[in-house]
Amino acid sequence: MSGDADYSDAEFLITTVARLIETPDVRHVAVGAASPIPGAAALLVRKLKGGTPRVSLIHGKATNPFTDGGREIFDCAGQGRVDVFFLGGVQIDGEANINLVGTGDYPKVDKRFPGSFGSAYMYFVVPKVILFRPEHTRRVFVPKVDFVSAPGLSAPDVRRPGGPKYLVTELCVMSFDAGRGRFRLESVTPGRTVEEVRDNTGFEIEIPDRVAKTLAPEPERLALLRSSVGREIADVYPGFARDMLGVAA
Amino acid sequence: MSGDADYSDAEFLITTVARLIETPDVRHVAVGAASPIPGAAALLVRKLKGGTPRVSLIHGKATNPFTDGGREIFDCAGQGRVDVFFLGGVQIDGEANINLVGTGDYPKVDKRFPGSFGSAYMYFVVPKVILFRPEHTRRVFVPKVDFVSAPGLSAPDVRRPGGPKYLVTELCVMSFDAGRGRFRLESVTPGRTVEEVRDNTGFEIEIPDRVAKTLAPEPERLALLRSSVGREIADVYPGFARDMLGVAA
Amino acid sequence: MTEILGSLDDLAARVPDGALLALPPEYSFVPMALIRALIRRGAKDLHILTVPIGGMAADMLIGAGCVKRVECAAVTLGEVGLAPRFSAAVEQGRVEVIDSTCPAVHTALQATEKGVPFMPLGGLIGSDIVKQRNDWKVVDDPLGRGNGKIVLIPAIQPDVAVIHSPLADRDGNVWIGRRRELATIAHAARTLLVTVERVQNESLLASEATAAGALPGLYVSALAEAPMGAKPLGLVEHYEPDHDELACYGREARSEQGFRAYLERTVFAGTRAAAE
Amino acid sequence: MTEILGSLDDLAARVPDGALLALPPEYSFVPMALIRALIRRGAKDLHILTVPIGGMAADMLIGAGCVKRVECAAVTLGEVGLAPRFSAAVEQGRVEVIDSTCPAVHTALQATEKGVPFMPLGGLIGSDIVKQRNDWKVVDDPLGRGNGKIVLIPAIQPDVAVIHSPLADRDGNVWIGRRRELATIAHAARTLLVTVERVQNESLLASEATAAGALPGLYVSALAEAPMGAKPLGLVEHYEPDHDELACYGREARSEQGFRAYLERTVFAGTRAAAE
Repeated sequence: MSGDADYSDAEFLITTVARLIETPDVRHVAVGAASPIPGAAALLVRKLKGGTPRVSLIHGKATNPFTDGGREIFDCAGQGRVDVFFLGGVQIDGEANINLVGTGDYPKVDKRFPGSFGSAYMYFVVPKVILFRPEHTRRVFVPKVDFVSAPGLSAPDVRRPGGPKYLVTELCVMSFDAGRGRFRLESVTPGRTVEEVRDNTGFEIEIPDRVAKTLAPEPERLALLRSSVGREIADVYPGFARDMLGVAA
Repeated sequence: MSGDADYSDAEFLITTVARLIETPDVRHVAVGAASPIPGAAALLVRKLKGGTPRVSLIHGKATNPFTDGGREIFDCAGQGRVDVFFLGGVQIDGEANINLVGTGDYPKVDKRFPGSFGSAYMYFVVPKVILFRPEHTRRVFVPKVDFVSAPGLSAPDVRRPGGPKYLVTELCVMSFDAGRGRFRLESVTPGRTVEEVRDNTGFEIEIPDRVAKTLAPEPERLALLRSSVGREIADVYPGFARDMLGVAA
Repeated sequence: MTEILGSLDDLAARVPDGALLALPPEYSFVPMALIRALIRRGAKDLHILTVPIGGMAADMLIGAGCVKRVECAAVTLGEVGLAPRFSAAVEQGRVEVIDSTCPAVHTALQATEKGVPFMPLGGLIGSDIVKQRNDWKVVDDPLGRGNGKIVLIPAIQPDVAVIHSPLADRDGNVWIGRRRELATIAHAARTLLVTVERVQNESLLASEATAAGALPGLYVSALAEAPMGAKPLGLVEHYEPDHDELACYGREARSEQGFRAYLERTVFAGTRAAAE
Repeated sequence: MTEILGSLDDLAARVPDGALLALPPEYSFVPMALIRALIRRGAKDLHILTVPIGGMAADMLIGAGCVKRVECAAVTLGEVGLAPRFSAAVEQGRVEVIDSTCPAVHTALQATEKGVPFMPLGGLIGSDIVKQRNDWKVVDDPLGRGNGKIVLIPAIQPDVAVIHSPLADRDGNVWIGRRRELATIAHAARTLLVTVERVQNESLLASEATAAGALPGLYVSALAEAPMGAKPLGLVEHYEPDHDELACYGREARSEQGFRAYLERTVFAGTRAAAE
């Protein structure tokens, strides 16, 4: 997507995600395992805002604040102390259901993926869940997921303070409106088109008449990513920091 | 009770309780706060048996093994890992109900005592609960307790692996038979009589034709109490060890 | 972010009248200096939750007229004897008691910690405690597997919890050691106020050894330094309880008049002198 | 009392065929040397519970044919990619998977820790996980307070749990630091087997600083020394994961043949050589 731009795909995605994080109500962003781009975005926002929001990378060292064992991040979120979390999906459908388990007819799956992790809980309790899945294809964005690891919508008799708010892919940013139960296209990656988004999405989305371009990375933020924030990221994701940001651990 | 015997009342009670603890199935004895005599009895048994059972004095230092905070002793007992525990009572009745809350018409009590502590739980889950209440009067041993902190008996649809097994007072040792729902006199303190027990107990008890005398403290055990075991006790109950066993902390 | 405040009085000002206030047990990091500051500020209508057993802190707050209601498994001065102001206030009907039992208090806080409306707890059934608690509910095994009846304990969320610790760092991380009931209290409470013997620059999360006993600043609303802040109670490995002082309290607080004199000496005059 | 055994093989002999075996997650004190000993002894029909996520340990046990069933929130090699023997076994129907989600695994163990038959957990409803779990039960608010539907998770009691720690003492107390899921696993399991880098004479309970991160020997059935016992995974503050070795496993284990060669080299021949 970057072409001859002066930033990498990873840098573009990090600054895109960062913009979705940084609303004033956000006090605490938690990031699960193996999520370098969301993690970098959260650390970038923290740096820009002078230390707020808190950022908890559960497998980080200096950035892992938890001392009550593996359940603390879930308890913490259940207490309403986590404002932003990230989830992905082997498949995602138009109702924001996500599948992390496998494709095919469960339990006789054709292809088995790791499993649902904490998604079936975190998706319910974190107010702003950002779905992050760079690969934007009809293989991922399907009419109906083969297995619902975590549902995008809930009946009124199920307590659900949280849920999906955004979806970020290599092609675009979408928002999710739980009331209407569908995604809306918010902006398209520079150099890509609304048609590409439509063609590569296996479900109906709301497309406004005019769709903005997703902003390119701000130079100030790029500079931070390549220096101080990059070093924080390298503490947790040394390979990623080296390969994607050119920062050594 | 000791009169001109060569042991104190406390030493007599400690060795009496120790004999009730030391059955082969006992792997772990836990002792709550402010219970020097049961605590000393447990430490004595541990010394005699070369380290088994484990003894946990919840407010001890070297003898407090818990590292999961105040709930651990209850969790531990709920897991079936505590074989012996001690409870007392402002009042105790013939169905082994205990009252630790107050006398009079609850909640408008005449006299308020501290409260039920963990009795309403521990009484249910620890297989051998020994009731320990030196004062043997009709003020304590009443026909019906004014407030049931913890019941001696439970209906069949209540899971209850534990319950009262013995009652130790200055006058006697009784056993409790949950099947028949009553106490049985097992032995009487040397120098005291069955009539004294009956006269000072406000409920019916089963009294066999022949009632043994409670054994006097064994000399070997007295010696341990006054030396190595005494020093362990002094670690937790310095005042008690000094005044009752003549052992300095 | 955790605020680091300059004085105990600033901290005491964060406990609103009428708050549900959780107190740790006597042997566990009790913020006595902050309790005295609360009495000085004239806190009113507090609902106290002792976790699970109250001691001198609860007794003093009750005696000083700060407390409307107390939920407890027990209130006692331990070796010193009955908690005299608690007993007197209950007997005279000046404070409402909600009787509980130790594991039920822990369970109610664990439910809040876990974000669920209740948790089950074994035992209890047949105790008059259950009879008096119309918030607790006895149900038949909801799994339908023949496990019998069980009690459901509703979650309790304290408005404020207060603790005293030996050590915090500038990020607001607080040493709690093996007193993990303090972690559960902190997770469950809306606001946690902490006094400490001292604040160090090095992060408690910098090494695994200290992280193991640290409560993350995430749960700490504000803290202030208060050297000897648990006195006359003890602080493990820092100072022993002052047994003479505790016995003196137990004696003097037996009468309303004696208690007033004790407060005047140790809470009002005493602290004003110390602050000069 | 905790038995201190002389060898990993003695410890591995304590895991019976068919046992429900709890495994800690990849970043948390994983006893890889003991896992290799289990494979060498030819353990059979194990039911594995990953707490809550499985990694190389689970994948190797599955690939080696030791496992009949696995309950997990996920099995993954993390940065290295999918867990290849797990995926292959599931796709070929050679292992039964019971899908769960992280907090449900923690909750099921907490229920056993607390001696209750179930615990409630929020969220979940509408997930196909719930649909597949006929042991879980969705109920209307049993308190009858309009809290809506909630899922009850039945308690899970592992027959055996295994962990590797940097340090134990002669009383069987084991350092777990801030990895408190290990305390819950230990409290919940019938038998806990521990390997350690070393055993020291001084008790971990002798000071509050070390007690804060110690699991009491009360819960430890047997332990044995196994220096570098978490390798090729890491052990915090002791050694880093061997990323090359992990990548090598991820590559070789993609095929049955490659996995067999890996086992031969690192589990059978490798250890036989090391034992000489």
